Amino acid sequence: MSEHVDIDKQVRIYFLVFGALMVGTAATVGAYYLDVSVPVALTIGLFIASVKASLVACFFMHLIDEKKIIYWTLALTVAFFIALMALPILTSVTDQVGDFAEVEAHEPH
Amino acid sequence: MEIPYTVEAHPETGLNNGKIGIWLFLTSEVMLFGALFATFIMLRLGSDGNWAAMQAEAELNIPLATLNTAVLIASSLTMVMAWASLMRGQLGRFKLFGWLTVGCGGIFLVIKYFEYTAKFEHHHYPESSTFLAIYFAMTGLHALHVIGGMAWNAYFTGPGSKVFHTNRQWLTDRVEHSGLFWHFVDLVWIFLFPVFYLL
Amino acid sequence: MMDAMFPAAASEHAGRIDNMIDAVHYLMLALFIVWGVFFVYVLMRFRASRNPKADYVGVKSKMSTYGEVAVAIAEGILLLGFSIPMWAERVDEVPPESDATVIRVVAQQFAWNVWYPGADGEFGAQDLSLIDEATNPIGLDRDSEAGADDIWTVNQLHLPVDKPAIIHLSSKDVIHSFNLPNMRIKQDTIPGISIPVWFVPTKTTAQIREETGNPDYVYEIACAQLCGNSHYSMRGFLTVHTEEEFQAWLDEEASYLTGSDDDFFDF
Amino acid sequence: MAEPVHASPAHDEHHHEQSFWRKYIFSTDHKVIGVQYSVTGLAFLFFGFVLMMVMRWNLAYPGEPIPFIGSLLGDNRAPGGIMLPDFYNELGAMHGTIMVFLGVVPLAVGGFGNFVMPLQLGAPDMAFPRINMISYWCLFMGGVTMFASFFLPNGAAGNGWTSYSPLADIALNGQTAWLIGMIFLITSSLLGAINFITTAIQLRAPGMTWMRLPFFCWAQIVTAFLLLLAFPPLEAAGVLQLMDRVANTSFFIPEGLVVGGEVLERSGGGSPLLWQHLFWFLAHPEVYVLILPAMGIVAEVIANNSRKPLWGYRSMVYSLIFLGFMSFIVWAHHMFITGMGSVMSTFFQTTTMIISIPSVIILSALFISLWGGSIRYNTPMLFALGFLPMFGIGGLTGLPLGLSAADIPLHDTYYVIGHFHYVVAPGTLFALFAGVYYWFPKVTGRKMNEFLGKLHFWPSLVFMNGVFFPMMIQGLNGVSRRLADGGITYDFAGEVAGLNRMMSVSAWCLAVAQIPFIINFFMSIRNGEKAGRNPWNSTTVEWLAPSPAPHGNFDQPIEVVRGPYEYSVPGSDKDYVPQAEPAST
Repeated sequence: MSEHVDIDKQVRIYFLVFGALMVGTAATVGAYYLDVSVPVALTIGLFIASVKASLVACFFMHLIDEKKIIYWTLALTVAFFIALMALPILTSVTDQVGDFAEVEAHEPH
Repeated sequence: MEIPYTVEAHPETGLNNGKIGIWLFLTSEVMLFGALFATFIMLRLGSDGNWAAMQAEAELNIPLATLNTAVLIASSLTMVMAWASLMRGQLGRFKLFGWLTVGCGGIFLVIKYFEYTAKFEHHHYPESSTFLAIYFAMTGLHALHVIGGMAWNAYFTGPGSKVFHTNRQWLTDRVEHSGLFWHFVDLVWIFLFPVFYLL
Repeated sequence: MMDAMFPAAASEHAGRIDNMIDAVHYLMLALFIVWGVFFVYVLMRFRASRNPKADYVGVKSKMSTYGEVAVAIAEGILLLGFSIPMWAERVDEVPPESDATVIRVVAQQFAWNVWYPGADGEFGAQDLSLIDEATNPIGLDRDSEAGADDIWTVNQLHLPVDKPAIIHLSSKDVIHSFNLPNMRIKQDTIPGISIPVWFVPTKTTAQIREETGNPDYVYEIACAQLCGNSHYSMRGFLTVHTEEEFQAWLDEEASYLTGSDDDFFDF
Repeated sequence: MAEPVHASPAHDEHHHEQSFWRKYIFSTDHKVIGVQYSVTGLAFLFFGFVLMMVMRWNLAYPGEPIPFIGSLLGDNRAPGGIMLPDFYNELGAMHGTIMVFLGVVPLAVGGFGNFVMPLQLGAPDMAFPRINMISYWCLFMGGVTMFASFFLPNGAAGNGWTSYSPLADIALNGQTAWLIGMIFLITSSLLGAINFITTAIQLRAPGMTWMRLPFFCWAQIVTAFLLLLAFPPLEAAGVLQLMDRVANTSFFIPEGLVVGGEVLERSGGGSPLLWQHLFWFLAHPEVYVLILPAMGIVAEVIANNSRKPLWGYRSMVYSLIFLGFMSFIVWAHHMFITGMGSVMSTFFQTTTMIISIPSVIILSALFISLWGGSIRYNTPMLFALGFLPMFGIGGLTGLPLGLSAADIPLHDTYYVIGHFHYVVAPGTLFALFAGVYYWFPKVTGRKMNEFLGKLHFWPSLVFMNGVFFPMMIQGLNGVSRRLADGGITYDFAGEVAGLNRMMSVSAWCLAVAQIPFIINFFMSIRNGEKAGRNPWNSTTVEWLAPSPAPHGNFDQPIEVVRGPYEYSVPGSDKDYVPQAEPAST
């Protein structure tokens, strides 16, 4: 970061972000005890986690005010990350594969 | 011989070498944990609905993990405050926040240790189920990162901080870079916590 | 062009796959010849002793761009015209099981267990705890509903000619690959899942022996995926019969069931 | 020499004396590290080659005792000198692993990348010299682990370099050591990649804009990105497989496996295909990690020895970047016959056909660059020229394998082996030899012997083809790969089994053909013809440094003023204009 940044203002932001992260954590745990259905819980949980992660990345890691070359590198990583995330889908969704349900696995004893 | 741009920023990119290096390292970390998350999703999708049962059987301790999340978030705050103190030129406060960060990492690991031993006491091992396998793989790798980050921070807070008097900018930059790593480790935990304990 | 190199083709789709491989090789050859001729000419024409002063600009024509576009078009044709439809036929257009010979093959280190449903056309249940390498390698439960008349063999696959064969492939231990070179069929067997392959054999073993002039010619089953130390010898046999011969073979196999359970040494 | 040899640079004397250890063993100088990488890479290439020669004995003469060394191998490998199939599998797996991860990558990326790239950029060193040193020592540790695994009680890993689970999960051989070795090698590559990219971004000399970058540097940058982003998934997969082996987890093991008649006591729930996806997510880009630096070397040597600019430099650079990008989304074309549906296979064969276009563009541009040149046939040029048709064959034979329908009979046959060996052996290796001959004067200050170089090239060219071309024929006949007896168990393979002897003899002759190189290499270090700064009259920046270059590289400030390949510029008095020399008006 360059020298002219008003560090006192930054510190105030850090404490605000810290508060928001704590609230987010509480909210995630709270939502868990609400006992909602799995898809809703997944959506809420991952949404809050993404918001928290963005807060960390943007403010603690200064991504909100970063140089172009780092944005480019991260954009590239995101592209390949998406390809990587396609992987579990490819592993589990193979339309040719039949089910093997008839084969029961009976463990001995 | 001097390597250019170790401290001062490159006029074109506006960054020094270390900053680019640490971000490149973090991109590879993104792909590393990404592959593990992909594995997690695959195992969960392929579990034929047994996932919730495996998770319940593993008896993860949610209050402890919540506490651990709070500890890591607090350590992120102290980390960034350590850097801010250096920016302000306050060596004493930097050391205070630096050791607080390392200490938070230590608390996190101690809690993690209690969590792990509780699992082992109940004979929940990585081999017991795919849930426990990926749980131990990911949280274990994360814990290794915490240890690495602690060592890094401890060096700059302790012996490394002598440079403050000769090359303050260098120290500030290094602390910023180790902070980036530390925040990334925190960021990974922010996903690990709900994914394993709550969802 | 290259048919002489391929193993004798004996399934309905084999010819089309061979033609496609031929076509790709024509494209490759054309490209290689164009590059080769250009290359040899350039090496002679522009050697330093003959051309002491190099030309700063070099080639000005757009020929290479046209060439690259042509390659792209040729690849597009191979892709859209041949490969994609042929693959879809392999994996999507599996004929109904009622019109086909349905068989299971359970691969293991280092043999192919072939499992026929028997007279009732239904497979019996499989129970891993019943597995005995000598007497029951597939873990067939003879007491299950459809299991009494099931037939299994080791390394001996028998099929009737001109009728689609659907083979459900699975594996007991590691990944193997079910390779029928004459049928242009190859499919990995992945433990934990069952994958169907299908093809229509068009030549009986007797016919292929006559065609090749080799009285000992056999259709072989090879393993194409490294599966352990005896991978190299994981050899099975496919015999293609006429419909009547196939029935006769099935009846004969079934007759062993009434006598003894042990049909391990009957091949 | 067209250019006068500069007097020995004065500032050498200002350097304080370093101890032998700091100077040559734990050096942070990118040139020393580059040489360390190169020597390690060459040594492992030789070792991997020896493994292959032993394998080829069993392929040519299955079941016969191995001459000379057979009795030395021990009863658990070759009782009575006759190779056991398990030992064959070990040799096969370790040949692949060593050639790829310990031979070509250390030489092409670690060696040439480290030595040449900073010089070409006009940089004093790498951005992180100490990380550079750690990266080499990680590689070294990985190499030691791999090498030592041969002496484990159950031998080295023998599950193919692909290490497919569940076989690799349950195998009793040295797979665990393989995984630990791989984790070292991956760490080394990651650290190296970070260093390369940072150096290229930050340490280019003034005036060295992106479009003035030599093609070799571009190739190294794209390669570094591939390593950086593709290797971590394999590292993750390696950790998971390690857990499968030592902690009895089931990441890659489904429920209900029966091994040797016994039900495997595992929780199950994993997927063998997951390993393949994670593995090929790296291993396809890895192919480009092998080939891109080779293309970079060939581009440098061809521009220099045809005395004219590269044709279509810009489109080559864009093709290169596109190639690197696309290489991340083609991986599953290695997995067509794992039970892939038509949607997935359509996607992956389409991307595979798309990725072939930039390769064709780069190769065509290299061919066309020769047109109008004034071609000098020295040893580096011969190897670079040899690369072009050999890589052409390797690339073209990829086409039928990339089309899923044509892949059915060809998959996992010797056609595949022939294909990728054409890419890597007469392709990449020829380019690497070109690089060794080309940059040898920069490393040692002396040129290698031309006669021995040619004696190295021509037999190598002949025997390389003698080894690999018959593989195509065997592959079309359907002979599977990784068969310990070369396929004689099978009737259909028997027809072409005789080719095995020809290939094996070619392989052993190929070994003999390397003798001139080895002699030349060691002889020229001391006795070679002295080379000045710029023995090849080259334009790029590395030739402005003294040969050998001192710590810190340059004895004059470097300011780049023009593109990298300004050869035979009209109106110039000599046929090359260095990149970093003020324009003569």
